[in-house]
Amino acid sequence: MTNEEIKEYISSIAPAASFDETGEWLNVIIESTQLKPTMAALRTGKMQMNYLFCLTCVDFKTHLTMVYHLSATTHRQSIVIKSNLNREQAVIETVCDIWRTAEFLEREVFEMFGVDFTNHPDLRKLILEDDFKGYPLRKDFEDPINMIKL
Amino acid sequence: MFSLEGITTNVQDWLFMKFNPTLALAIECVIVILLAISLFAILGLVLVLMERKVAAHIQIRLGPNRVGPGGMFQTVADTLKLIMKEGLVPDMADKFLFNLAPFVVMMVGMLLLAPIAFAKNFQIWDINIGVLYISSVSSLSVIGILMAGWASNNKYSLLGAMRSGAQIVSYELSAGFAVLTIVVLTGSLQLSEIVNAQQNGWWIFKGHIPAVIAFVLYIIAVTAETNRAPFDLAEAESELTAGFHTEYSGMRFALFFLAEYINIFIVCAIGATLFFGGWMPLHIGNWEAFNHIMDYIPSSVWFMGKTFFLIFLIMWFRWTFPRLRVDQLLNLEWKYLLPISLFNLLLVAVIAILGWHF
Amino acid sequence: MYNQTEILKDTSELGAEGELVINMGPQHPATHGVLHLVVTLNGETIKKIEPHLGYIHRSIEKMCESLTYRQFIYVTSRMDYLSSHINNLGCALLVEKGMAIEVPDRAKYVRVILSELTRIASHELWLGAMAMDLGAFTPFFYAFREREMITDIMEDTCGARLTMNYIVPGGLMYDIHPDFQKKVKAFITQFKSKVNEYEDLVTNNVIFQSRTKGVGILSAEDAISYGCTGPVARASGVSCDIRKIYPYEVYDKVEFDEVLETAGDSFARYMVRVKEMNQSIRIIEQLIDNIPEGDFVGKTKNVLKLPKGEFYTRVETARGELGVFVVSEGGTTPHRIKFRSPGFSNLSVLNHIAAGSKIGDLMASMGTLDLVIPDIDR
Amino acid sequence: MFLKEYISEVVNGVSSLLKGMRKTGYYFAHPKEIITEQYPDNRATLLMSERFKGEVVMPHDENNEHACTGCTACELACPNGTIKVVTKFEVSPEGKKKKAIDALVYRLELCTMCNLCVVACPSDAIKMAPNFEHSVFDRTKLTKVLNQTGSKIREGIE
Repeated sequence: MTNEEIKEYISSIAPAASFDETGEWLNVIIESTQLKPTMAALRTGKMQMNYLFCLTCVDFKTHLTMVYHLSATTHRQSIVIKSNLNREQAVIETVCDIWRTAEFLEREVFEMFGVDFTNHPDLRKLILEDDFKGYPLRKDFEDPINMIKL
Repeated sequence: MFSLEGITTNVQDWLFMKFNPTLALAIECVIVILLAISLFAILGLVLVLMERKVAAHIQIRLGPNRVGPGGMFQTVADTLKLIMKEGLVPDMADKFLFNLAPFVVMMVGMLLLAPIAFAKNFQIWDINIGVLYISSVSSLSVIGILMAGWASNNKYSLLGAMRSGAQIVSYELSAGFAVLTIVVLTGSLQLSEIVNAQQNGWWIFKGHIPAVIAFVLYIIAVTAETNRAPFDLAEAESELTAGFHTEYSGMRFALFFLAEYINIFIVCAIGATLFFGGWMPLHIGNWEAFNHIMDYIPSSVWFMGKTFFLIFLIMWFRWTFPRLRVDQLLNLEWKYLLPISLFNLLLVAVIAILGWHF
Repeated sequence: MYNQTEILKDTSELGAEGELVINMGPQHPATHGVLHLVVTLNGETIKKIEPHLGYIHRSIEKMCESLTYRQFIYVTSRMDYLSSHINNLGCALLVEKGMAIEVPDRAKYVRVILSELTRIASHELWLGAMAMDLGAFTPFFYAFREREMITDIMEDTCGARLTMNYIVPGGLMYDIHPDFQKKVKAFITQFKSKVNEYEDLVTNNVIFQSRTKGVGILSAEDAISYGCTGPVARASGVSCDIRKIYPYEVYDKVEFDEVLETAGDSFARYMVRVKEMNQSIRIIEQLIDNIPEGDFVGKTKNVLKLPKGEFYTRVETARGELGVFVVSEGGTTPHRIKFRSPGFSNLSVLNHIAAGSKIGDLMASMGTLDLVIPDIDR
Repeated sequence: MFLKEYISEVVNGVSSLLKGMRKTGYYFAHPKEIITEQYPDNRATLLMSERFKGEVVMPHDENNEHACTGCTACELACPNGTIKVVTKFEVSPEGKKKKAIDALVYRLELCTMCNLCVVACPSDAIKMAPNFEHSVFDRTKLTKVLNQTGSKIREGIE
């Protein structure tokens, strides 16, 4: 499928989606509320994106961006889905019922960035201790004891 | 010629000459107990060193080589370390049972020493039901292990102990059947008679293929009974850290460790007695000259040589094979070893009745 | 201090009636590091496994945000320390891709040879450790004998045995050792003569086969859904070798087969790794005599600045697909860096494949997942 | 039929086990295959690769001169803050002021042996040495000053 076809296809599911083709792959930026239906359609629809190979979050100081790298083991075409979140109230729906690998990756993002995944079956801290305060991978995280500035 | 028989007779004669019979008997008891304990200690040191050396050479290593010449005193140093270590008792453990368990395991080992013929006429107690005695007493050791596992108040220990219980109880059967084949061939439960019956050839040669099968079954079953790899599920350090002795340290751990090696020694000694003629030298048919030369080697050397050969075999197993899973372990016993040993017993009975053995 | 009733109350909250909750790790002989598994048992049968991570989390992703593009490569050696060279390569590829740096052919060849040597070394260590998990101690030492030859080659050429840091953006840090080719050939001869030992001791052993066959079965759909890569996914029949799909360096010039098995059990994962070692030998044999003469490092600027944008590269480490995702704001340091580590995804499948089996099977399943804890924690 | 399968299963299993035992038995009986290196005893014959990255050293020649200009390239290249260059101004006989190093402080306990400082050095003043026996009883001993006392920069190095 060419990029144009993919654009058309995604626009038919999420009309508000915007596209960015400057990078290696097609980037799709969609509203956080529309993420779940788009993802479900990408997985089960004609794209058959069955392989979520990277799920992460980026802190742009003004907002957080969830980044999903999707690919398919059949046609090997990759696209990047992005969704901007509010820093203070980062809520997005989970995709771990679509791709099982998202369960652990979302738990990691949850503790490192403070993104709340609704409907996640087991949203607990995975790496940090349970009483850890703050979100270490955010840019404004400060830890005067353990962080050494050179 | 050096003979242990002469020494024991001399000692007994001297004691009975000097003291009244009761006192002499008491002194003999004390001597025997001291001998048994020192045998335990020496065997522990030697066998641990042997295990480490065998393991090292199989694994293209050198093994202990720093303490003493060739690492000879490594185990002595280890023992010293273990004695000096603090013996911790877990907070919530059942203290009485926790402390008792290693001694129960040791005690079983000591009891089993009694009927073993170490050399010609050198036996603590030539009981006429020797084989029965051995098989009944050896099954007691599972109580010590269960006790240790339960009293430690540790989940790993409990799992290990339960595994060990299932394992020892089931492998007792095929070990018993393997022993029975020899009893059928000999027609006696007395160990001295079993040895004497092998004067003109060991049972493993005289008993045709069934005796060989019985020997293989015996070795497999006793490897399992002594909780050695590939049947070391009770300890299984990659699964249960250390199994039933996870919580033990210091001297109590050393006792468990020692008991493991003593048990190996004992089962190998019994195996050597039953299948390889105990202290009996290697005699072949009517090669008179050859048999005469063999007679010059002291009987205790024969016995120890055979026993250590079997011990080496068991160590060789340990350092070659992966561990079985717990259900496969029971499968092996109930689906393979037990049917084969039953069939084998039948075969031996036929051979014995028809007198087909040499 | 706890008193008895308190402890009893605590355990009653942990599991239902008849359940036994044990902590495997952080210090446990089979978890190879500080992995902490909370295992819920019913007798010997596993009901649930919950991994608790983070005992050696060093926040490499955060650290890299304050390191320049030359410096951050060395930190990645500490992630998956058994394939550190391939981690370094992935990062260097990203910088080269972002800045369009030309890499000389000589560097490309040497990078591939070293990557494959690293892969063999990693699989050798895994083979020994996995046999040890199943209770066979001896193969560990035989495997280490061959691995030692590789670490010696690494020491000669890269100057370190484990955390090489031999790759710089644009090529190699310095030229290969004069004895490099000779030593690699000696290793290939030794490896070929000794590889049948593993067959006698491990592969054909009836106990090993019964311990691993049909244990920890992972279907192809689940492997993809859980994001499994590397030998774990290939044992389930999922073609996922980055070297074949997205060839980097000179992998498109060499002939080798992507090893695929269909059974998806522990034995298939074992076989994939053993066969992969032979394929790696095949790759090395094709390249070792043909290393072109020339520069070992291309021309680069003194200060590396990645243009604004997002970059993603992936390489095939010994454990699977390592993805490096960098968000650059145009400065000398990355704005955000994310390592998509293969071990993290492979670990997440553990509960799925081991639940319902025996404790002994957990060792077989976990052993064949080939977990390296620093790779998971990062 | 069942019996045939059963027997062949037993025979195959036992023969596979015996094959393994033959292999381990071979190694047991051949002590020549032992690969143990008895480390502290073989110090005299132990060959370390000349590239082995053990610690950073600064070579001095027979006149106690080194090649470090104090340009702090190594300090900038180091990812961990291992190296600290302390500079001073030397006054030459002609009265010209010249920048030179006072001390190149190297903290071994922070060093990860990544070799980036050596690569960054424009005058090849520092290099990696194949020493690996670094243990000391006091951690402060790991902080070293690489230039020797009274050393100065070699002529002709800018």
